[in-house]
Amino acid sequence: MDKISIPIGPQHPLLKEPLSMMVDISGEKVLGGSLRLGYVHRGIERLAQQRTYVQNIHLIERICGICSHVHTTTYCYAVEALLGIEIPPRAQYIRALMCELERIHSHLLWLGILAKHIGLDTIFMHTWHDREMVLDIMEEVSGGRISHAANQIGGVRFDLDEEKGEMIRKILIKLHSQVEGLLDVIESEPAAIARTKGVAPISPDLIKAYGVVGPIARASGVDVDMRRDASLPPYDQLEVKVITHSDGDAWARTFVRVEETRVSLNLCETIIREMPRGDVVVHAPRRVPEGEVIIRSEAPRGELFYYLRSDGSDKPARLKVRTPTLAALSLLPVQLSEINVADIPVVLAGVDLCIACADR
Amino acid sequence: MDKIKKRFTLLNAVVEAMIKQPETIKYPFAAMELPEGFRGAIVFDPDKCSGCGLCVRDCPAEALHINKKSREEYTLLHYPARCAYCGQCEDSCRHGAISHSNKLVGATTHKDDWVLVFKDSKASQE
Amino acid sequence: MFRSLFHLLVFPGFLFLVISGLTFEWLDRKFLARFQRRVGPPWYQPLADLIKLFSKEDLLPKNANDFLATLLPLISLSSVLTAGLYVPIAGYTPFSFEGDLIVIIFLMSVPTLAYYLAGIISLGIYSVLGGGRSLLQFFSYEVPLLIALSGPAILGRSWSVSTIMETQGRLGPFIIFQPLGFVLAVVGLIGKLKRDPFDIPKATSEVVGGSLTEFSGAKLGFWNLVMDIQAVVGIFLLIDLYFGWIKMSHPILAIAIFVIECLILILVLSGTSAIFARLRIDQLAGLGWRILVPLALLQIGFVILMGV
Amino acid sequence: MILTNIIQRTYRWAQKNSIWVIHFNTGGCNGCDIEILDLLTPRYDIERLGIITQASPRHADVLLCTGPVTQQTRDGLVQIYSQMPSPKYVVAVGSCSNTGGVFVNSDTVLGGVDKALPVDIYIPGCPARPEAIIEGLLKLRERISNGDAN
Repeated sequence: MDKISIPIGPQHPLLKEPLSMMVDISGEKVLGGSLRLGYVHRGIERLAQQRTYVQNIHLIERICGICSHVHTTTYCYAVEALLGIEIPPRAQYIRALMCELERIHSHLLWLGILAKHIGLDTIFMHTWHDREMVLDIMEEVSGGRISHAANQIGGVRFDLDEEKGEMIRKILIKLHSQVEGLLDVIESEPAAIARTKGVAPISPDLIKAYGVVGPIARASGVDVDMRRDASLPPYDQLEVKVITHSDGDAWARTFVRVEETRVSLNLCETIIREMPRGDVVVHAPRRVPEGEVIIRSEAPRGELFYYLRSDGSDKPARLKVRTPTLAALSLLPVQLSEINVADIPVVLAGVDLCIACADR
Repeated sequence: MDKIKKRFTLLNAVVEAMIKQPETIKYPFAAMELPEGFRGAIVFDPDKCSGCGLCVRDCPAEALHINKKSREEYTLLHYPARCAYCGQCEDSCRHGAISHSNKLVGATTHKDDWVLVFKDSKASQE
Repeated sequence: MFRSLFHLLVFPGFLFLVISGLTFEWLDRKFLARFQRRVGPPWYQPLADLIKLFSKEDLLPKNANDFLATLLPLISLSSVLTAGLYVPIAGYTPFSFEGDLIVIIFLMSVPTLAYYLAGIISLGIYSVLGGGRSLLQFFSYEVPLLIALSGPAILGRSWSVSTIMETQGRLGPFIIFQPLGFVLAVVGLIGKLKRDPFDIPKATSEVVGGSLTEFSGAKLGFWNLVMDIQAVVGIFLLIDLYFGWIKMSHPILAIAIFVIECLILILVLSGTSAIFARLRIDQLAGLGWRILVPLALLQIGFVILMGV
Repeated sequence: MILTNIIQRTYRWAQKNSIWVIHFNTGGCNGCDIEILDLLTPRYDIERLGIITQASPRHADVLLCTGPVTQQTRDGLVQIYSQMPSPKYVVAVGSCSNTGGVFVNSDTVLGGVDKALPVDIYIPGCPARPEAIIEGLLKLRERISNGDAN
């Protein structure tokens, strides 16, 4: 059969964000593919140099709408490290709570997208409905469903009272049973297993060669988790269970993400239970002394890396963000060979693309 | 036994959903419920404003604009179509003059009509 | 003359089939919505969709053959409407003759072939892919479907649907004798209608809109109508062949039973699409030839033994 | 005369009650996109208002844009718009696609969707809440039933 190239993107039902792929196929077999990035390049790193540290919080929140909070958290930790201030433990715990809620929301969202791509719309609807509970919590405590604006330099914007803590705990318990059900489905639903098991396996060597992080790496048996490894506060005081799987295929990625949701739910409960009392914010000056700093944290998609250099003014001299998706994207053409055309959605979903993160 | 039960989780969920009421909100046909802290439309208290312009300085989206003739004569403009609804102006204001209400900002057909003039201090004095 | 015209245009012809097709689409979407905890569309939704499509601009790619692109949905529509004329509805069949089952099966296959051609002539890359897939899928489901449908014909000793129904009046509904055949026929019908889990030719995430990606306006409206009418004709046929005609003292009671049987079958179809993931084309071919065909042959063997 | 009037009114009714939407992210942050996807899910379920998403631009009536228009996506946006059959409408969802939002002054961002296409409805918010999007689409329905289009 002749080789044909099918374009995927910039507008394609598979992609929620613009990305252009040319996939060479022959019949129903994929021979290879190439990527074109840059559609979502908004010049955020350069914009950040023109704006003050305070304005940058809100700019950086809009790097990505799904993992918005972890971006600002990492940025704030970076600025606070340069300023030499330590935020109160309660603020650290609230930041971590939001991070974990965001991870749950991101993973559930991802699972829904995967299910939608393989034609299981019911799972998409049910997980996204469960996800609404998480969004409800985040909106109730911070005032925004997607962009929470929870952080400020020197702490967080809001405090949790007993009543809200109780409400969160109630919702989390409800969510727990739903996630158990999802786990049952991905473990035993034959159609879902048939579509994901053995699809595009990645070996640990390849993961290390491409520098892929996050759930994809963990699904291939590479044990990295910045919550444990970078030990940003308050994760140094919390026990984080790192989920790994040895198969490295699409099913293993699904399994790892759903298990991580469960771990995050438990972590949320621990955080609420052990949350120390006290202030949630300390005063931070607007001008940041000269210096440079690197902060790493664990976003829902993997390691998030921030480099910040200050020249002593109220604007950063350089802000560099390395997001987990970029590494995963570089692995995509490798995965897009020797698979079936019908597996393209599974592979793409398995990577958990966040092009807004990758392009910035 | 447990395995068989797991196998039918999805079917169970589907049948349950069929029997139960749908989870859809009634929104366009009924009033919506927004939480207390939701960051919606900007509200402004002209009496408290001192015209210092801190909110304008910190706004990340250039949604606030101040036309200042003198200390007492100024106009504060707000462009809802630019606003990021981030709450920074509320944080930056030292007098509590500007804040978010939990009202939704409605859609419009002409975004240029949208500039909300908040305060014209000269006009208010006259 | 007037009677024939009434049969052609109103019942069981054009108007009845269009209305029942739209009703089927609404019921299907509503059931699916309820399975997914949603409210679902209002009753007039399919009608509004259809009228809206007729009011839209009709676009096609520059080099596409406009004449064929117009002709293909019309051919498909006329063939499914004709098939609808021969399928007894609640036992009422004005045009019955010996061998109409074969005619129905043949006419029901026309839309699939037209769908394939529509994909090829509209020159979009996804359309070509979708068209090719629909043909591949055709080869996978059609054989088990044909074998399964010949079960009632062998048991009824006739290729006429109304005769088969009469035999069922004597022997009892054929679903009792060939439940496996009924399941296979439903699976084949799902394949024919390109519904989830066999919606491979029009899988949104893989080939965008399948063959119909480049169609818009009235042509798309006709195609949607074809799919709906194909679905109701298929459902009526399965009900006729497997549940038969239960003789009732009152005709209204009989019609009510027919409607309830249809509703249950629609519920089964919607439920199937709600709980199954889409198969890959190789998995479908494997399922069709390795599992469905042997099972269908088994059922036929059983039926022949019973007939002897 | 009366007949054309009736036909026109029927068409308007149908167009109003059946809005097929295609969604294109012109370079946004995902926030509005997931809120648009949220509209399909049980809590908001816009199918009850006759709105469904379509994959192919040829099937769509409304182009839902999210995010600021970047230099890279502008051509794609115009191309998708040109593939849609008329009458067609454009809805800009979120502050970014209204005016550029927080990305104002960026070198690679052109600004709002109105820099490339005529926009019918602007929906503010960052991200726009699902309720706000529903309200905007209802406003669009009014526009359709009045027969205004760009």
